[in-house]
Amino acid sequence: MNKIKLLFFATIRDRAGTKQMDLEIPDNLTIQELKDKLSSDYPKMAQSMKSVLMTINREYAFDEQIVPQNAEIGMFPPVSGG
Amino acid sequence: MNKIKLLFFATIRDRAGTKQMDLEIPDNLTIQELKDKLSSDYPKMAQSMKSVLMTINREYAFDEQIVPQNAEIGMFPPVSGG
Amino acid sequence: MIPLPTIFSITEDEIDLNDLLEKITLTSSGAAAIFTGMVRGVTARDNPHETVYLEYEAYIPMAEAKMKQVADEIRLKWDVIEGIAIVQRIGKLYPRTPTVLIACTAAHRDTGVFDAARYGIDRLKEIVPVWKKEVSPTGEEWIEGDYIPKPGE
Amino acid sequence: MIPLPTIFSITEDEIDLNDLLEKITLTSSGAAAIFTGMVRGVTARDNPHETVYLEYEAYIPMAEAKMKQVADEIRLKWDVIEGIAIVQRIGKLYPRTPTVLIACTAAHRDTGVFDAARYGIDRLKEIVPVWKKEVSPTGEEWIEGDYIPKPGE
Repeated sequence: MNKIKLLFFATIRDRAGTKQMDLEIPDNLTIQELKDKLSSDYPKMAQSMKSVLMTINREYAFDEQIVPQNAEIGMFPPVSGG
Repeated sequence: MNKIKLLFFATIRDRAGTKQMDLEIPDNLTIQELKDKLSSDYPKMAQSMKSVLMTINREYAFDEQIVPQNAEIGMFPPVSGG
Repeated sequence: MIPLPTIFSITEDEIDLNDLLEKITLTSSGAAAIFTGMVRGVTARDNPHETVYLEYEAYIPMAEAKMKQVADEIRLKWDVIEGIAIVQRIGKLYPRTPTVLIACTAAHRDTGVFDAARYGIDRLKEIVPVWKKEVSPTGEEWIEGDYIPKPGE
Repeated sequence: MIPLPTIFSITEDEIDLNDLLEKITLTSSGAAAIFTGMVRGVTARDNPHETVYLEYEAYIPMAEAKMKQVADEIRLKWDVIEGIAIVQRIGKLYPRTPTVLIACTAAHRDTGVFDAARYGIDRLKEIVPVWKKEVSPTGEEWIEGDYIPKPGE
């Protein structure tokens, strides 16, 4: 198993109802599989999964990427700073 | 006669040796005639007259323009602010 | 060789333009282009509305890393740039308050220093993980951008 | 209708960017482009040299009138500009000191606000009667521009 830390921001945080979550996931899960798992485990988050940006250790990630061990995963909508 | 005030800046002031000068000039003198008069009355200023910018009452003037009564005439090199 | 100053920070404090300009001015610097964004109290374009305040949040360590990346990208595109400052203020910010600053210095103004600052703010709004929630007289709403960064971008 | 703030001044005092930005920010302003020029202590381009200080002088009343004209020209070209500040510092100014500032505000950054600030500094260097004498380790010399304003310009 892989212990990861999830960080939620903005709309995603509102839907998740929490800023962060520690999670154990199977080894070699992809980002897409992680999103699918979160959608099914936390139905409130399902509608966020289409436009969510995912980061692995503070870099933007793609859906096919494998979640590394002990990763810090960020989840948020397109940025709107400035 | 026309009593005017001359104001000198930068290199022109250095050559004139003064910041300003009150002068009586004939009526209806043009800017070009004023420059000619200054060149002959103040030989040190003659070499400044080619590239000098002339202003009448704080507006850029042209050589054919008549010097109005009691004008404030500015004389200076191309500007270099900033 | 003096290292080129690069400042990037997420802060809750007021943005001090005088201080930031001083910090990115080398003895060879003759020109600075500075962009600041402010909270609009009234917006006329698109969906006209009023704003009571904006509440900013950031994924701070990633945001600072991405600001450094923006600075690196600027230096790659305009190698004449001397100092760079990129600052995003977060928290609850009211109309007329500066929220973000991008400043670049160079020896001369005709070297791309304006374009560099423009690029910096455009890029910040694409990849730096900061979000704002708008509180208006009628409710509150998260503002979402529309840029999808490429993986590794 | 709130009058649009336009600041123009020749001053011997330090240029306070924070204060000037605050003065030209309306509640509808969301973007500011600010240019500042600083005294270079070392210049690499063209004729490489060192500068101990610059001494600025101005034909003050005409310079302020021409700054107002620059602001008017900016507003004619970019009618979205909200506030404008144009400040030239004069006197003896040492390397790294800001000497001039042009700042423009607008609702959004994609409205020409960067171009407006760029135009402002270019135009100031053409028509605003200010001169600088450069004092270097080897002597002193008046810097002369190369623009000849048209009559009435």
